Formats: sequence, C-alpha cells, structure tokens
Amino acid sequence: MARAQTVSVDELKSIAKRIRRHIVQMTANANSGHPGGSLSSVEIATSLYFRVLRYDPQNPLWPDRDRFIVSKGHATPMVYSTMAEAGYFPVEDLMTFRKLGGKLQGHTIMQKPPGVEMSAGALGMGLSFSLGHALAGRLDGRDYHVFCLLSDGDCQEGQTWEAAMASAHHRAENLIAIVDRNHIQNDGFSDYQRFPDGNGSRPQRPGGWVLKDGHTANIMNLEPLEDKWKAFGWSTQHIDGHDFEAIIRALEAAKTHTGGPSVVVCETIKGKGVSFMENNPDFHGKAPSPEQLEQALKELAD
Amino acid sequence: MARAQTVSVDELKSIAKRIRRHIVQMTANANSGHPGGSLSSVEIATSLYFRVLRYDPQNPLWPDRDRFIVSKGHATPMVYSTMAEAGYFPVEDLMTFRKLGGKLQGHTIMQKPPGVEMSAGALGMGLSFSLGHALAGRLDGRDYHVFCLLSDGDCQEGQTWEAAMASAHHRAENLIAIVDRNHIQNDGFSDYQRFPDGNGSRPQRPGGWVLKDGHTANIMNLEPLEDKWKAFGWSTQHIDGHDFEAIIRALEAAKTHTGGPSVVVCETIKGKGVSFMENNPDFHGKAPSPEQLEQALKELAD
Amino acid sequence: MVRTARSEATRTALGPTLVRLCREGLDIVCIDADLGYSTSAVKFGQEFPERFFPVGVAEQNMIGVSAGLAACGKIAFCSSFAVFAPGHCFDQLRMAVGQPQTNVKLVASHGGVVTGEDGASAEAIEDLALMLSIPTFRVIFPADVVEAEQAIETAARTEGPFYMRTLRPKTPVIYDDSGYRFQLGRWDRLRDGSDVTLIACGELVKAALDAAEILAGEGIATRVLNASSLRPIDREALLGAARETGAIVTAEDHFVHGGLSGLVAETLAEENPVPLAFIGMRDRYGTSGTWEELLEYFGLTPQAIAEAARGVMSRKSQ
Amino acid sequence: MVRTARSEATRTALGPTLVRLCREGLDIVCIDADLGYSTSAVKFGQEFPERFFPVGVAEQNMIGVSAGLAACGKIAFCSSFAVFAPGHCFDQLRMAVGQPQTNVKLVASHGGVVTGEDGASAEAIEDLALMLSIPTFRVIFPADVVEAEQAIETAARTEGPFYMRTLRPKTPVIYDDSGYRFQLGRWDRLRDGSDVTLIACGELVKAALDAAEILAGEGIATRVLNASSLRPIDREALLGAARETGAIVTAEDHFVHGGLSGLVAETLAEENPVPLAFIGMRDRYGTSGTWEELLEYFGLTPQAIAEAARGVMSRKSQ
Ligand SMILES: Cc1ncc(C[n+]2csc(CCOP(=O)(O)OP(=O)(O)O)c2C)c(N)n1
Ligand SMILES: Cc1ncc(C[n+]2csc(CCOP(=O)(O)OP(=O)(O)O)c2C)c(N)n1
Ligand SMILES: [Mg+2]
Ligand SMILES: [Mg+2]
Repeated sequence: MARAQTVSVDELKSIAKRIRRHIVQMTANANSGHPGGSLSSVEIATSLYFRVLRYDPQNPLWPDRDRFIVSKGHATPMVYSTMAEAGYFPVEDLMTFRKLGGKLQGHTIMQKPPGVEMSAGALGMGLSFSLGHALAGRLDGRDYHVFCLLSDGDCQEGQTWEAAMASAHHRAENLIAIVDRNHIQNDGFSDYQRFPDGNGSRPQRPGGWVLKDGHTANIMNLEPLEDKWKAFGWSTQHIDGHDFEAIIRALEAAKTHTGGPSVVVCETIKGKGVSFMENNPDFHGKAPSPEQLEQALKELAD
Repeated sequence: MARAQTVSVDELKSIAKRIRRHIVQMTANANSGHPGGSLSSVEIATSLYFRVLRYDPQNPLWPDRDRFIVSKGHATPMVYSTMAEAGYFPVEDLMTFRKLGGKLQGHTIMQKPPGVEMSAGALGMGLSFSLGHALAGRLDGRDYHVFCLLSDGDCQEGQTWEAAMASAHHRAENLIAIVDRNHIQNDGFSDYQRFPDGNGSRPQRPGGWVLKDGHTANIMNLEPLEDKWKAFGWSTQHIDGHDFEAIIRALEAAKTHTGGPSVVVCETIKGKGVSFMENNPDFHGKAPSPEQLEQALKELAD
Repeated sequence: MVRTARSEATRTALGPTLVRLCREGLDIVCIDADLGYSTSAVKFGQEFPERFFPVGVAEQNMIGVSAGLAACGKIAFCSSFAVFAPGHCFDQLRMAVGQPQTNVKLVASHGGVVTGEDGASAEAIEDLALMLSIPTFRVIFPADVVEAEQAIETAARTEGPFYMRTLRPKTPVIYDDSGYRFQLGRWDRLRDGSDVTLIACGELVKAALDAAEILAGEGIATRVLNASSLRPIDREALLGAARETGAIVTAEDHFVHGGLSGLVAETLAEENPVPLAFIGMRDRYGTSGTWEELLEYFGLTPQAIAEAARGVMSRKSQ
Repeated sequence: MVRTARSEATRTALGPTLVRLCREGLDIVCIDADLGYSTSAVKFGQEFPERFFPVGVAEQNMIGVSAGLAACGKIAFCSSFAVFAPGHCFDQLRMAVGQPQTNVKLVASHGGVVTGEDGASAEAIEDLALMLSIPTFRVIFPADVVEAEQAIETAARTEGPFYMRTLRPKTPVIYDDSGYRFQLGRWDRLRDGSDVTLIACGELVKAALDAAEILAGEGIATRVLNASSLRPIDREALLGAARETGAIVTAEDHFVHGGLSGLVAETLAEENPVPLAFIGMRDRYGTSGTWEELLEYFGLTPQAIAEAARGVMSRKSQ
C-alpha cells in the first residue's frame, strides 16, 4: 500500500479518536506507560500513516518506504496504536503491551514488531539515526523521505544539535523533523508558557522552581526554538499540532523543500483529548486508574 | 595581583611574541603537541592574563579569582606559556612539557600545575564546567567572571549546546565564552572559508571531501555561528581574534553585559605568527622539526 | 539477621537525606537532568530552590556543571536513571570527575532489571561495570533504603567522587532498627556459616538471605555478605570467606562481567582461587515485565542462588 | 613463532583495508568524527568520497548516523580515538547498535597507555571494559597490523556489531608471512609449553613472547596465547591452558577490572579456578611520556610478565 490519500479529515479525526482510546486502554491495562506524550502526538502520527507516509504494512522493510522514526521512544502507546490501525498487526496485540513475553515492549525496539524503525527510550538519539537513513537513501538513489518525531526533551539533548548541524551540512533534503512541542517533560513544565500559576505567588525565576506537588516549573526553556533550528541551517514551520490540515500541509511542504532539511514545530497539548490529562505533568508516565479510564473513554467516545 | 591594567598594547604584543616562541620551542622540544591552535589563541590568552583577568599567581585557588577555563585542552602550549609569563611557574618548566615525570602534561590536568582550572583533552566539556563555576559564584555572592575558551571542534560537540542552552536558562551573566574560530580542526578545514582551493578542480560538495594529502575540506560547517549562539540565548560579538584592542574591548563589554551569558567569536588564523604553520592543518598536532623551529624563531624574533 | 515486612524504594532516600544534611550545614547543591521527580531529588529542590539546578534532559551537561560547582567547593549531587548516567555521560564522568577527583556524587536510580515495565532500554545492567572502570570512584549499591540513606550521608561527608545505584520498586527493608552502620569498604556479614558464602548486592541481598534459609533446611551453614561497597571492596571479608568456606556464590542484578562477580573473581584469582558461581545477567538484555516477574524470569532468585551454592560446594577441593 | 623486525601502527590498517573490501563489492560506508586523518579512515574517503561522511567532532552523532546507515543495509564503519568512542557515546553504542544489533563496526585507535605524550586524558584503558559490557558486540584487539587487517575484513564480512581497538605507535609485526588467519573466538597459540600460560592481547603479545623467551632461559616451558578475540573468547584454549599448565598470567594495556584479566578470571572461576596473575593497569591513569617509557613505567614489560609467571607457578596446587 502506498499512502491512503483518500482519507478525509473527518475520517482522520475518527481514527485519531480510536487511537486515543487505544492509548488510554493499553496503558491502563499495563498499569504503566506514557499516555501524555502519546496523546499529544496523535494527530501527527495519524496524518503520517493515513495521508503522508508511503509504506506497506505487509512489507515493513520495503527499502523504498518512507521512514517514521520516533526519537521519543517512551511514546509507544501512540506508536503501537497507530501501527495497529494502519494494519501492521492486530489491534488485540495492544493488550500485550509491557507484559512479560508480550510482543509490545515498554519502549520501542527496532523491528519488534516489524515496522518499528528504531530502538529508543533514551532521548536525543532519533535525529542522528534518521540522518543515517536519509544519507543511505541519497546514496542508493531512493526517493523516500525520513520523518523524525522529537520531543521537548529530545531538543535538550546535545546529540540532537549535533545531528541538526550535520543534517544541514550534508544538505539532507529528504529529512524532516517534527517537534511535538507540548512544553511538559518528566519533572514538569519545560518553561512558563503552559504553566498555570495557580497562586502566582512565586516569581518566575530562571532555572525554575519545584512546586508543592514535586513538579518543576521552567525546567529548561527551549525558546526561541524555531530560531535555533534556523541557525542550525534548517527550514522551519511552526503550526498547531492538533490541526490535521495544518499538519498535512506542513509535511507536504517540507517534502518538496530542497537544499536542506526542514523541521515542523508542532504546538501541542500533552494529554490532549482527556480533560484531566491535558497539560498535566502527572500523566507523563502514569497510567490511568480504572475509574480514570472509564472517564477517559467517555470523553473519547465517537 | 589583580589584573595589570597598565600593560600597553605594545607590551602585549611583545609578550605575545615571547609566548609564541615558547609554543614552538616547547612543542619542538617535546617533539609532539599542538602548536596550531595554541598560536591562534595567543592574543586572546595574553589579553586575558595581562589586561582582563583578576588573579593571583601566588594564590591560584583564590576563591574570588576570575576563571579562565580552556575547553580545547590540547592547547596546552598556549596555556602553560601564558601562565609561565604571568608568573605561575618558572619559564624553564616549559621544557618538561610532555615528558615522563614532567610537571606539564600533554593535555591539561586540573590544578596541575595550580592555576590550570580544568582537566581537558576531550572537546566539548569546558562550557558545562564553566557554567558550574558561574552558578557557584552567584550562589556564594562572589563577583568573579568565568571565561571559557572554545574551539571549532568544541562547538560541534552537542554538550556545548546543552551548556549554552542551560547558561541562558539560568541567566549566567557572569559567564563569557570565547570562540577561537580558526576554521581548522584535526582532519582539515571546518568549512570552505579558509580553504585555499589550489586546483579548484573539485566542486564544493556538502559533507566535504578528502584532499590528496589526506586532509579534509569542509568537515562540518558551523556557520552561521553567531546566529546559533543568539538563538541559544546569548549576547554575541564577532571580532578579529588577533587584534588586542578589539579583544579587550569585547571582553570588557561582555563583563558588563547583564541578563545572560555572552560570547565573543574571534576570527583567528591557526598557526598565526609562523608563516609555514599559518592556516596549515598539518600543524594542528605536529611539532616543528629542528629546522622548522629555527625558521619559526627567526620569524618570531623581537 | 534482622528482617522486617516493610518495603521501600531505595531511590526515595536521596532527596530527604540531602535536605537533612544541608540543614546540618553541608554545602550541598543538586543538579537535575529532568528526572528529579523520579529520583526524589526534587525534595531537595523544594527546600533549597537556590541550590537546585535543573539542566533539562542533558546528562553530559549535568556532569560538567556538577564538576564546576564541585571545583568551587560545593558538594555536588546529581541524579538520573542508571542507564543514562553513567551511560550517556561516561566520558564526562571520567574527565570532569574521575581524573581530577572533583567532589561529585552521582546517585542513579532505576538500576537493574527490576526497573521493569519500560523494558530493555531502561534496565541498567552495565552501570556498575562502567563506574568500576573509573578507578577514583567509590561505588555503592545499597541493599535497602536504610543503607541507602547511610551511604548518601557517607558520600556527602567523604571528599571525592561517588557513584550510588538505587532502585525503582519497593524492595524489602533489611536493616530496620538493626543498629547497622554502613561503612565504606565493609561488607556486612548478615549471617554466618562455614560451608559456603553468598555475596550479594542490592535487592539480591534479600534473595541471598532467603537462599541461606533454604540451604539451612538442608543442613548447609551459609555465610551471607552484603557487598554494598563495590569500591572499595572488603578484601578481608572476601579472603576470609574464601579461606573459611572454600566456595562462593555472587548474586547481582547486573552483568556478571565487570560487576561484583568480576571483582570477586579477579581478587580471588590472584589470592586464593576457590570455586565460584555467579548469579547475574549474562549475554542478553532485560525485557518488559513486573520487577518480581523479571527476577524470576532471569533467575535472580533465592532458589537459583541456593542451587548455585550446592553446585559450587560440590566443586570444592577436598 | 614467527618474528620480524618490521614495525607498523595497527591503526594504519583501517583505511586501506576498507578500500580493498569496497572495491571487492562490499557495501561499506565510513562515518568520521574528525579523526579520520589519525585513524587512516580518510584513505577510504579519498577513494570513495560519496561513501565517506564527516560529522565533525560529534561522536554521539557518529554512532547514530552509522546505525541509521546500517539499518538501510550498509556496512557502517566508524572510527575515533578509543577514549572518545566508546567513552563519549556509550549510550548510543548500547541503544543504536548493541541492542538492535545494527551492522556497525567501530574501529577506535589510540588505545592504551602507549598513546603516549598526550597523557592521561588520551590514554584509553577502559574501552575494552565498556565494550565488553555490551554483550552483542564482538570485541577485537589485534596484536599487530597483519592481524588488524584480517580482523577488519572479518568484521566487514560478519553481520552485527564489532568493536576493534588499534594503536597509535608503530609496534612490532608478529604475523608477517606467517600464513596466520584471524578467526573470531580463536586464540592463536604462538608458543607451546606446559609449565605456565601467558595470555596477552594487543602490543603485549610481543611482550609475552619475549617473556616466554626469558622464561625459556630458566627452563620454564611457556605457552603463549594471543587473545585478540576478546568476545567471543576461546573457551577451549583457555580451559586447556588452565588444565594443562595450571597457572596463567594475563597481560593487557588496559585496566585489569573488566578487561581480558576479568574475562579470564570470571571464566575460570566457574570452571577451573587456577592461580592467575594480572599484568595491566590498576588504580591509576596514565601520564605523558613516550610509549616505550610508559610501558616500562607501568610495568607492562616482558620482565614483569616473566616475574608474574614465576609467582603464579609457585602458587600452583601440587
Ligand atoms: C537520555 C534520556 N534521559 C532521560 C530520560 C528520562 N525521560 C523519559 S521521558 C522524559 C521527558 C519526557 O518529556 P518530553 O521529552 O518532552 O516527551 P513528551 O512530552 O513528548 O512525552 C525523560 C527525561 C530519557 N528517556 N532519556
Ligand atoms: C571529544 C573529542 N573528540 C575528538 C577529539 C580529538 N581532537 C583533538 S583536537 C581536535 C580538533 C581540533 O580542532 P579545533 O577543535 O578547532 O581546535 P583548534 O583549532 O582550536 O586547535 C580533535 C577532533 C577530542 N579531543 N575530543
Ligand atoms: Mg514534552
Ligand atoms: Mg580550530
């Protein structure tokens, strides 16, 4: 199968909802996992698998496939759910997630199941790996594109900037980075942009501060993020990462960009689609309880 | 001693010449070492030790001293020569350089001899270490400044960008980076800017190419380098790294800059001052032969 | 031997202990690479915000910044997961801490396969080998939360580089109300015996104690040593065990090569080569599962230790 | 035993061998972190510019890019100095190469204290321990340039991760015209004897041969094994040596812990614990000096090996 160009935005929305239901169900079932950053990237992944990517779930190693390389390897609920919906394996397998002997490991493992491009779980490694794929494609005269999904945390690891510099240097025009910019990471808020300062009592100090609940505000400000990519030689776009039309438009534009790599910074909401998870650092790496699952599924019903 | 404000530019020039002579002599004597990147940073180091830094060679660990932290730890000929001239230890010790049991090791070792701030030799580590000093100064209410010397190669290591991001995030206004931008690294030319394309026969391809003599052209282009620092939240200056007045002016300006860290990108010539070493990748890590030493000393005579 | 029913994750000791020590006047700072919520370091940040430095997800920078602070006289504690520090910043640990011996203490949680559900990438089973290859680092792997707290205090009060591994899950507390005091270079003899010695570290100390219980039922008198201090090792206890029991089993949630087993094998080979058996990880990585399942799955159990003890005893020279 | 007077740096084997293999049709690419001039990788870049990818001074990226190329079917060779790779990119080696077993070959030069004048920071004496803690890596440390070339070919023709350590100085060639063929998991028996075995790797193989010569003068029949294949080890040769000679000395330009000595000690402890003595680095780092001076200074010499052999023989059980 090449990409399913015919899928409408309405259909994409309903697929995305199904994927979100999978995400909350499989993490609840595993009683662990990372729903927050999975939910924030659902529109990105859905757009890719149902509108942008060229691939064949029956032939996951097809050399001419477009690559979707997920650097934020903890976002397995998103990865596996989308792949199941795209036909790589049965949806039932999602319930083996994180189980001993199960097919779906906590963090991604390269080609397990086939179609997962990269072993990840350590942040910062995806863009280098993607550049390798991009250079191989050029060397072999193949016309595939390489899409690399990065998180806030990925953009704090130096390796990402090593790879960014090298990608521009090698004019890897078949390489496209996508930043899932949800402004929340493990310890809390990356910056003050999405930080709801309930009491407003503490000054916005550089270096941030630790909140009463143990989360941190302003862990590491990435702004001006687009300027960073530009200065590293990338063509940039900055969009709403939950707007299908914007995502598809940006990715198609990136594909036609020549002379160097390009990045799409997607503003997203961590935990998107589930009211009590939205913009809540608690659900970076915590599964919903049975009651919370029920509530989430209610909110995500068709 | 606080800094010797009274040293004139003419005197600085003559000190710099002495330091250059030490550099070629000690590497020739050791029959190894790194003259190229030592010679390119002589004006920077001389300006620091004889006009800008606050220090006491009798009390190298004085808590209120300004720090000069050399990330490019292979540039020991410059480090030791300048320290000897500044009174940290006798000039004669320079001849123990790189000898078994000698006081002066091939790459810097922290406080060996006292006054050397950092163990280095692995690129990319200096800015993080400098940020630590800067944060400690603020925490302890000390008014010292931290100057960190970086090379082309330092700016290619991801750790430098991690540290750059964190320095801006913590608004380390007592931190000043200096880039010795000589456009040559181990394998050859960083980019095409200083590359003398003798035959001009090969196209300027991205990713560079290996020359007949084994050196590489266009290893990793850092440009636009100032934009990178700006996008990472730094105040920037861009100067001629062999112009004493420009260096001193820039460093003093950087010291008074508030709100965040600042960087001075110094355009320099690798091997500066010795005709056959200038802009010649051969002398990154090679000592002059006895004949070459003689020639060099002739060129560097007062 | 003191055993209680209480369970507690050793990682929870970090933040509260640092708060206490800083209140007592130690010049502690804490550098955090976006895992302070998980390593409990944020507890220190809540009390001492001006001494708490987040650096984002950037382990290399974390070590460098820590070394710089240490060079200015601070006691620099940093923390992360044991796969990322040392793994992601080994050269920085070597160059900025190990060689110049700056006063940096790395406390890395989520060691071992017991990290569990995240799977292979998250389960550090080489961190001790890495840290033992920097000779200036003291390396500690406490058996429980009580010992963890004591070891953190020792690290804070002892000049120079320290690495300490803590764990994610709630593991049994061994030293509650025991009056035990952790000492660098001392392996606590939790049980005495002269037929065979079990030397374990971390959560497998409890497994070794349980194995000794099994063996006791078979009339085998088993010595159990808690090798929490991996560098310095307790040469006296080790050589004594070899001499007096003639056969040793090591047990660690870590690769056999380069870990506790390696230390024991290397030391005895030059001094008194007795038969050894190693319970640990060998040629493969971990996988997803609950921590108890994984201990079973990889044979890091009292039963496996007991079986190894029987085997190694049969190889004793008469 | 074949010995010649020729000396050659093992690092010089890389570039020319890759050129030859690529000409023979192997789908080789080369990724370089600004040390190709020193590792000889640039020789490949001269012949195959479109297959040569400089990434600047960025070892982490070098490994990641290599893994990506390998995932697309390339045989990805990358090189650096042994302090920087693995040291500066351990986690990348673990995650992008070791766990998924991508077809990446890391050839790191400037191993050991023999790196010389640059001093402690530049002398890799922990690289083997690091690489041995990634179980899917084959780990090779050739004894001379002839073996280095053969090992590079083996790595290129064998699917999966390889680490190979080469050296800066010109060290004696052992295998000139010897008809020797390097084989994974085989330790070449360079000399036979039944009183004691010397197991060495890298440039210390020559020192072991010289030690055997010294010992021969004392009537001691010495077996010498070249342990160039550190993973897989040659269990048969090792167990045979223990059984038939009853005493073993290892020699390596590397820390004893976690290196060849560790491998030998761990293996024998579980199988046949005989007295061992280790010639290698222990609790301190290297320093500046010429490579020959440093071998002397750190006791990595034929004399020290011979002395250790006498000592270990005296500890044999009768
Ligand atoms: C190298 C590395 N250091 C630390 C971690 C631990 N960790 C797991 S997720 C995470 C942060 C998650 O936030 P972000 O990167 O923004 O991901 P997202 O919000 O998209 O889920 C951290 C620090 C890691 N996975 N890798
Ligand atoms: C982490 C690391 N990788 C590789 C090296 C090997 N190396 C030594 S110097 C050098 C490049 C030197 O060029 P540059 O950094 O521009 O220094 P300068 O020109 O100022 O001497 C390299 C790659 C190193 N020192 N550190
Ligand atoms: Mg995020
Ligand atoms: Mg340079």
